[in-house]
Amino acid sequence: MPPRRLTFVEALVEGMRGEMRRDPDVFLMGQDVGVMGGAMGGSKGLYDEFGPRRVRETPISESAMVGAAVGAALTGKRPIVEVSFGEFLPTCMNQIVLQAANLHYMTAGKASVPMVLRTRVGDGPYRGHPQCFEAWFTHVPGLKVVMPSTPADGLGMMVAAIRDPNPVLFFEHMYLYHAIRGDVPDGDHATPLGKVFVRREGTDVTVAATGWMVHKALAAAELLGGEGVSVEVIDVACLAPLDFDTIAASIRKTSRLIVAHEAWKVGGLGAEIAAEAAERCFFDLDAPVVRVGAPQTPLPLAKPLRDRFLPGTHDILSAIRTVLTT
Amino acid sequence: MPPRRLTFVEALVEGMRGEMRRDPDVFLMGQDVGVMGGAMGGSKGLYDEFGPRRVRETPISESAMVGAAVGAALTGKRPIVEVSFGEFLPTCMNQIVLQAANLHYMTAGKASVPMVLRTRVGDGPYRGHPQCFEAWFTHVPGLKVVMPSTPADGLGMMVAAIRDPNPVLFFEHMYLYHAIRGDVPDGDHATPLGKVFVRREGTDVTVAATGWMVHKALAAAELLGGEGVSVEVIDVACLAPLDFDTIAASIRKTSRLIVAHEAWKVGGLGAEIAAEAAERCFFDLDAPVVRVGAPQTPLPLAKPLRDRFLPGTHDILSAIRTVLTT
Amino acid sequence: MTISSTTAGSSSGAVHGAPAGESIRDTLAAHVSPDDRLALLRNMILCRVLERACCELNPRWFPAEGEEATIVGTFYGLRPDDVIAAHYRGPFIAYAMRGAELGRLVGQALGKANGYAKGRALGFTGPVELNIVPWVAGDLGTSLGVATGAALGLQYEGGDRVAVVSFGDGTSNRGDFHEAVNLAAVWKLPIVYVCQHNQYSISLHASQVLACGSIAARAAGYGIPGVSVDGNDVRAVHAVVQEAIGRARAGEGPTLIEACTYRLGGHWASDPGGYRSPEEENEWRRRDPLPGYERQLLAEGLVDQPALARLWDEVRAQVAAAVAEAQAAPPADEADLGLDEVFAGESALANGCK
Amino acid sequence: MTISSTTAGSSSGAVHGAPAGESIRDTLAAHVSPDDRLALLRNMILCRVLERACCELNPRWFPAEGEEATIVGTFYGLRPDDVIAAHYRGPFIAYAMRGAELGRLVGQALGKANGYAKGRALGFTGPVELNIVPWVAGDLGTSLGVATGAALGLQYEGGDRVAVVSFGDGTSNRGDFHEAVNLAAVWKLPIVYVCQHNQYSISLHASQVLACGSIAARAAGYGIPGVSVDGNDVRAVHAVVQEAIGRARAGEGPTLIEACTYRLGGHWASDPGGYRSPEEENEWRRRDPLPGYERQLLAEGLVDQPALARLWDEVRAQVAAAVAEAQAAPPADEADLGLDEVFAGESALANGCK
Ligand SMILES: Cc1ncc(C[n+]2csc(CCOP(=O)(O)OP(=O)(O)O)c2C)c(N)n1
Ligand SMILES: Cc1ncc(C[n+]2csc(CCOP(=O)(O)OP(=O)(O)O)c2C)c(N)n1
Ligand SMILES: [Mg+2]
Ligand SMILES: [Mg+2]
Repeated sequence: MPPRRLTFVEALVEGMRGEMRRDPDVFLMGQDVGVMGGAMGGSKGLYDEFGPRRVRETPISESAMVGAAVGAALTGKRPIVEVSFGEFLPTCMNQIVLQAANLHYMTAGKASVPMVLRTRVGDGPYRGHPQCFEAWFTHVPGLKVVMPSTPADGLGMMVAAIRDPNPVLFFEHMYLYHAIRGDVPDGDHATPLGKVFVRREGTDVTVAATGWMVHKALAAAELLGGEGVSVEVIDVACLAPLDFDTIAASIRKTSRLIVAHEAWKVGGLGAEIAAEAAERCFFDLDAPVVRVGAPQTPLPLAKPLRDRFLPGTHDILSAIRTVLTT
Repeated sequence: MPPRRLTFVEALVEGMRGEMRRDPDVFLMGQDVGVMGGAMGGSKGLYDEFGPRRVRETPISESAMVGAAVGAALTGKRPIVEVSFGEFLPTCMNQIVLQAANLHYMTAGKASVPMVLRTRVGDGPYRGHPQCFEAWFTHVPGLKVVMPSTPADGLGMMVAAIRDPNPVLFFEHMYLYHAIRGDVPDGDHATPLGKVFVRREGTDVTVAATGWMVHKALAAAELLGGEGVSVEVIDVACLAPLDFDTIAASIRKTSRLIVAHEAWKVGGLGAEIAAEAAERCFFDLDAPVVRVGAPQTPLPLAKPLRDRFLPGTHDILSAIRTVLTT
Repeated sequence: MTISSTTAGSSSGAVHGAPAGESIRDTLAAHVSPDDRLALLRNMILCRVLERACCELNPRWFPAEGEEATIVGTFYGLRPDDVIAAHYRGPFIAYAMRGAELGRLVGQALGKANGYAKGRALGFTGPVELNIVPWVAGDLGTSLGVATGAALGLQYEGGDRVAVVSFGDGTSNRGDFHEAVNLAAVWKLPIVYVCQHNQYSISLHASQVLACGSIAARAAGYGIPGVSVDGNDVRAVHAVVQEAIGRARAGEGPTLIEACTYRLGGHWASDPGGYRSPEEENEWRRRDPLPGYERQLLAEGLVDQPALARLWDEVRAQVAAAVAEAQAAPPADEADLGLDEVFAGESALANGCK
Repeated sequence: MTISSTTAGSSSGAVHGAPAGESIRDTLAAHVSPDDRLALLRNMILCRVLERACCELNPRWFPAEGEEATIVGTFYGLRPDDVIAAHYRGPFIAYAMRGAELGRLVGQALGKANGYAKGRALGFTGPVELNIVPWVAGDLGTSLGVATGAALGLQYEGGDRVAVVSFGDGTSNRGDFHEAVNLAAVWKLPIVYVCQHNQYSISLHASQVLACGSIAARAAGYGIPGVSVDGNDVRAVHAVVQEAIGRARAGEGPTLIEACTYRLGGHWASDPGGYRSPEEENEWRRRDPLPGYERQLLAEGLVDQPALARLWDEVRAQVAAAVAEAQAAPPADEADLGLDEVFAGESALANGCK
């Protein structure tokens, strides 16, 4: 069968649909996931197919929703709980950080929490709720944290996340939702968690990026290709546990590293990757490690401010030029 | 007047007492802060002196407590709100991250939130609630984050935090509470926020540490002094905004950096400091930057496990030996 | 006018400050002065015209149509030194009644430089200096804690200022609602909580997320008065809120009021809807509070048709001017992200709620 | 026996599944079989002796003395396939009644390797495989959400299993209480919430943090039955909980029960106290549920003094053996931090609540 082309959000829904068909223990809960089809179409068609028992509308009670997923997972179910936007994660950190992450370890392996928490992040078409708090969760042992950047990975990582016996935080970038369309494999396709992916090979500099920034990095690589600069782009689609080995292998080849994400630069995932590089790849590096991220202001609303705030292709370009000339 | 010697917790209380005497708008709220004198004696004597209006008992409602501080600060009061233990911060992240941090910027400077959120963290004598989540807050613009390591700074930074027109998160390390005694200056003593402090000068390697780890780093420095190794120890008493310039100046002198904290190594404050070093001090460094922090397991309870889990003097020693021999 | 008091949990014997009887409230409502009656009308019209303009200009604006009686009734007649925190749906009229400039508010909804937040915050933010707790983040419920804290500030300083906060029915399921109201009850804070109960949280009908029917019933769990009022009757809402304010000023603590109304529009302006029946929408359109109130005032002889037409024309002109001002204003200044305005300096402390 | 039903919020007309009348409960309580009456007694004695032993061994243990009737009455007589989540104060008897081994529980309280958590978690954690939701973190209230989720899991799979969760009076002020109970009410989950109302949160008397007097009054805000019961009367507690379980099994949804009792000891074992009056403590010591229940059974002729003495001796011996086993057990294995047990492998899924 030829591969189908889906938008990013269609691929996510497809991943959930497949698993819900395969495994009757999989169900979805969240606000407006039913008749409305989810914020931004994020669960379109699922209610029609699976009905109110498996596509459950919740009150505005993020902590109880996530707690409900943890508890249902403890009893062997496979809940997917949706926090409509990542901005609301601060209202349910207790369930994520103190319960979901701890249960398996603290019970000496007797409990497990096979749940997926999906949430929408990043600057999107409507500019609402764009906060990117994913770095917080990489600091907490026991959580898997993913942020796919392509429809194929959106589907494959959703399938893998649902099948994973651990709590997986699934960050869905809102810009990608409708803007990106791509081939997705058919059938039973699970993308392994715990890996980063080399999206474009190169020899002069490595750019490790997440989410929308992967696409911006690819655009920068394309532009620089014309100037004879060869950029390797790594998609950090799984933020935790972090597959630094693949990044280290790339650094051995290119001797230069840039990390790019949409979240605030200070204290972001880029810090962890740069720090690992400074420890494990020190003698392989020929230039400073440059981080590209958002500046230290709260996230402004108006478009001109937002555009200024968001790290873009030009920031990656200038970071690359910097590390190539030092 | 000769300086007085106080324990760390006495110094904290002294700082609050002085400000409460000076400024009638300063008040304290939290659980058991009254008759009981606060968890671990953290507000001893304040209720007797200031009574129930200014030393307020709260229900177990961390989000409302912190929200109450934000709101009272908006009306010009100077609340100190106490979340008994840092482990409970996940229950009130929304107030801290989405309200306190944002209000000044988002109102174009019209609102300000002069509040202090104090909380107890780190491994203490009772081994309860030791989680160190401080790194999360350094990722969020608009928050000042401090963790003093000496009685003098405990007092001086408490005074400064209360006077600061911004939300200040004040992390109090429980081990230091009763274990550390030191001179504190008399009177109107405010330690400026936004600075790190060189605690011991050295020429061979820089160790930047927080909280209890500062003392472990000093112990390591002492031991190595006997072997002719000169260690500079920097107390990162203010985690955000981060005074990296002082760390950079130290690196220029020593060419070697170690970062040590009790929080998990992955995604901790050490990542930010190491990443800054990898970007701004790349050509000054002669060796990999080594981070010392907790391993990637949830925080275990039993003493043998806890002792194994906690980064210690020996970890700092071996990190120093590593960077001196590569 | 339908007002019912909920003094639930009486078997616990612990309901404090039970609300005064209906008679007082009926009397209050009936005795709203002619000037106030007209002012309520003008503000309801202004709310409708202003919000419609914002919806036209910004498809992501959240329509308040149908909820004007609740919003205006709640926030009309406060003292300038009282503090307000308005629900994100339809807050501009609350700000305008405190003196906020319409042109700057519309600018705000458009993210223009003339907006009170210079384009930084969500469009609903109002000027703090008018004792408005600004709406700066999108997480529902959290602001209830902040408003409660503002009431704590007022109580702490003595005097008789009060805080009035509104929120949605869906929002009452957030833990922050529970913690905030309980704290206010325990400390007897001078605050009035008004639930703008429009039956929906986005696509979900209240019956899907609330098993208790009445949000006022929750008051029993805090030992405070809970009052349910017809949110489409502006005088009833006003009377009930004013009565609660009276208790708060007198040191008798908070009240939880539920004003039952309906969101005639979509969740956001361009919401395609489809999750509720046309019958239901039509039924509530029939009960639209604005024509209802107009008919009432016409019947009472307080206005006649020509005066009414003039009023609408005046308000339309006022809003048109505000829209023109906002549209002419420059966009938010991209050169000024405000990196140096993230932290307050000492001088900032002169600002804030007064 | 004092049982009062709170069917608050009736003016909203929305109270679902109102509790059956007192008569049924009185009947239930009166008809606890002789075997069960004796088992309740034995478990209360075991609770007291076991918890005292833990307090002696670990000064940071949280004494449950005085609350035995509430704890035992709540968790006695459940089906093995029901799920429980016990409050952190006195959970061991609840675990023991499900079959947990005393020696391993005591080992747990000491952080020994033989404990169910291998020394990793707080001492209160019990074995998951006995359908116990483990207590793994110290933040109060959060576990209510998890227990509610377990009830969702049970409902989802069909059948008639239920979940029973207990929590403190102070904990009922956390937002998580509100969100969890509301969710359970809306979804009619098979769960019983039992508030172990011992009057205190550490040093704070309930009256300082709860303005409503009765926690059962909060049920009105969720449209579920709220019941207040004498928490020092083990049969009353048991009857009320069993009645609520019956409703839950029948698909009628959750119940909120408040069992009023008293913490005779300190907050932790070595708590110097001093924040409450000796009169109050003495008054409640007089109402100690254990001697009270003994007197009752003696009066009913179910035991005599020698049998009672034998019972205590047996239990003491049992606990002494458990203590000896725990003390002999090796400390938690410092070589095994369990870095490879942070994430579950595929095989882990065979574990968990069954
Ligand atoms: C904590 C949180 N969860 C979810 C949302 C997404 N959301 C925005 S508006 C809304 C509906 C709010 O319903 P209600 O409180 O009744 O107010 P209304 O929109 O009806 O005025 C939701 C769920 C949010 N903003 N915050
Ligand atoms: C979220 C949270 N806040 C504060 C604490 C600190 N704390 C531990 S026990 C306790 C008192 C709990 O009171 P209650 O719920 O009545 O239970 P009890 O101790 O009386 O059994 C408090 C405040 C905590 N563990 N979690
Ligand atoms: Mg609503
Ligand atoms: Mg208690």
